[in-house]
Amino acid sequence: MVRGACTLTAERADTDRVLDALPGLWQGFSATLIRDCRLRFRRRSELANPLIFFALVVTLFPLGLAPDSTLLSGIAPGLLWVAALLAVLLSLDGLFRDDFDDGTLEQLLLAPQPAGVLVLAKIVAHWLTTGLPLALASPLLGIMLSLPGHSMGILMSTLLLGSATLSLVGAIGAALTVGLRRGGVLLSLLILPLYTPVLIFGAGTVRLAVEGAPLAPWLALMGAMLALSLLAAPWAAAAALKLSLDG
Amino acid sequence: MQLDTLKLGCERDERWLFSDLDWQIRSGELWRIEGPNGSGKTTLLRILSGQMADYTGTLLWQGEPLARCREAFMASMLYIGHRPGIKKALTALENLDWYQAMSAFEKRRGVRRDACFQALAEVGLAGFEETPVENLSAGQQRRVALARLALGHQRLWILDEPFTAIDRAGVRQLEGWMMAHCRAGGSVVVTSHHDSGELLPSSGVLKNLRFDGQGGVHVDC
Amino acid sequence: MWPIIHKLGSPKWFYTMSGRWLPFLWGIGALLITVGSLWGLAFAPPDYQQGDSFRIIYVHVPAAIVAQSCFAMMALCSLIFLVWRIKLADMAAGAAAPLGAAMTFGALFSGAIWGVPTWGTWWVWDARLTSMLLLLFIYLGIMALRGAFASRDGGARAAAILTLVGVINLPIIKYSVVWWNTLHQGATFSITEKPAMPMSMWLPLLIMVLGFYLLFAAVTVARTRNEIIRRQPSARWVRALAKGGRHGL
Amino acid sequence: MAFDSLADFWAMNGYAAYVWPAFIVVLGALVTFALVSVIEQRRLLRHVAALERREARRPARSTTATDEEMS
Repeated sequence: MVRGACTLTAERADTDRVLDALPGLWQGFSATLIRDCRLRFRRRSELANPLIFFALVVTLFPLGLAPDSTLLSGIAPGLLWVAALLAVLLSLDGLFRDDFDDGTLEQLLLAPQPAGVLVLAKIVAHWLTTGLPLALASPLLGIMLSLPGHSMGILMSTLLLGSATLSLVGAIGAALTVGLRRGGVLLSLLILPLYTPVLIFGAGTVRLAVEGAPLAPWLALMGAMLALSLLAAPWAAAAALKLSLDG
Repeated sequence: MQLDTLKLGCERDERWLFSDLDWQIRSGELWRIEGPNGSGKTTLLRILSGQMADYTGTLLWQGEPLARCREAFMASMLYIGHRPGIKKALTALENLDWYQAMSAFEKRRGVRRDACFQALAEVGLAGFEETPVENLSAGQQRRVALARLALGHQRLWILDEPFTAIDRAGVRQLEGWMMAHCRAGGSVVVTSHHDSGELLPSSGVLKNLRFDGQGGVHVDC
Repeated sequence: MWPIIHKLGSPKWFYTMSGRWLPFLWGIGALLITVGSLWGLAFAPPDYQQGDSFRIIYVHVPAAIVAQSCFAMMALCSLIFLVWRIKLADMAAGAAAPLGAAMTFGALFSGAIWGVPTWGTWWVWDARLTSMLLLLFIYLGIMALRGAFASRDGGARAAAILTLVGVINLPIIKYSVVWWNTLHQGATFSITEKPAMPMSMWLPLLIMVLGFYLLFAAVTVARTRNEIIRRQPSARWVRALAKGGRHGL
Repeated sequence: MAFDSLADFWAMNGYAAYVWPAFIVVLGALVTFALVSVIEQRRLLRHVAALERREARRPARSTTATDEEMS
């Protein structure tokens, strides 16, 4: 519960309603999370877009290379990761744009709750509707690329951890470009270099899993990247949103 | 309730929109801000509502710098800008319910929801609660945004061009709410660049803040 | 603290002060680079393994060092700009970015050329080259973002936020690229990590690095001064400056 | 001197095609930036002087120019 920072003198307290408690942090977070999820489910066709894109890109590679299972299983970890990364990137532009256009974004930043917490709620909603489905669908595509069965679990867990980091870092880029008319291409220029560590560790860990090497330190590193972006990204994105609304 | 500006100034890309603005907003006051296009009315409202930090001078809420009591200020201020802040894919009720959750002190969802029904009825949207906003008319959509006024959590209303897209009867109704809000001890700051509204000038509570478009501001009490 | 920051942040003060220092920066920087180039190209002994192709080091390493220092300087300026809203810091960050990008490109280009005689190929996915390539993309992103905003203040703050995000990310990128590199291939032959260089080889390198730093500082200061004039052409002291015809250097 | 003659120096023992382009590109970028910034300053100050002359010709217009210093 957030308490009012204002100290009211007794004299003022007579004329003003004393704010003994402010609207709750959790109340604001959950309301925003539920609202965003509800909005995404109401546009169901858009909800499926990243998933279809993911499947399509993965399908293109055997067609472009060769239907050779040893070749495919060799490149499968990197391929699945690149396709997932691009699918997340594709969905990022819409993260704040609708809210920016209809004015709910400015109302979000005007709420008494700290802006970073509410932005985090929006990012979580984004991850629940893009990263999570991608991670859940990845074993299916892994089978199609003849990825060894014992590495499916690692594929899913790296995608779960990594796509959350992608959503968080990507939110900064989406927030910086939300006020620009042609922000989409710029967004990929800004974000892709920042995505490289996640890609390298994600795909690298899956490759090690295929070879049967010990993985705990690499998963821990991915967790550390998630923790760092969880701490920093919502606030950076909130600051970026404020300036996008000013500009 | 008091909001003070001390030597408030705003410079955008090396051009001063206004400077040295000393101004007090007190309980029961209704301020109308006038001035030509581009003179800085909207910018002033965005600074007053704490959205823009890019200004010189000080803003005091209840005598304290705004930066030190942001949460308390945001909880007692309601801002409606040019963009309505309404999600078209959601129903009127869902829209209002989100605002309720963000601003209400009430923890019980059912009670919050009842208040939403009541507020929607007050703006004449009874029976449209469960309709997605995109299926409503432009005027009705505007009323969904204005229903936030009827929820009644905030003392200070900051309204940027609230009269656009509502019919004559709606304008009168809105003016009525604004005056009732002031009489109950709240305050209103409102912009309008044309002389929309008839009730307000004759009510006696109205005060004007006029931009001359040259970087000067005049306060008429 | 405050008066000092504001004095330092005043464009007029900066313009007059830097006007005194700038000729020395230009002069000493140019001198060091001339001496360093001649020494490195003509007088330093050839490498026993690489022969005379190693002389590329005298532009490759200074360019790479300046490219990275430039990013650190931009991050510091961005922080100062975001915290204290000192516009001079933003002007300096904006002035440094294109030169930083150019130096990054220069380091990449000279590295690629160097690769031909040493590795027999223009490009290898070496950890250093790859992280420099990513640094170049980040530079380009920052410059593009600044240009994309209609309002100058908006673009300035967006670029500052992205610079700070980038500076947190750079060590992570660097570390991940090194890890990725060792995972893929055995320890590659590295360009710069050489068994202790003799004095006659690294002294000209030191002179070149210093010269690059001084010229980088001179160009950044000169570009910042230009930006000041561009932003406030109607300030009285700028008018007086233009009328006096004392263009300075 | 590590070379016997000037021709040897230009040839770089066969590495001329690598050493010289690297030097030209990197040093060329530095020199270009330096020259452009100096030329740009001349041009900007000329522009300001022209602005001043133009404004002096119509003195009646109230000037909004400020001598405010940004901080």
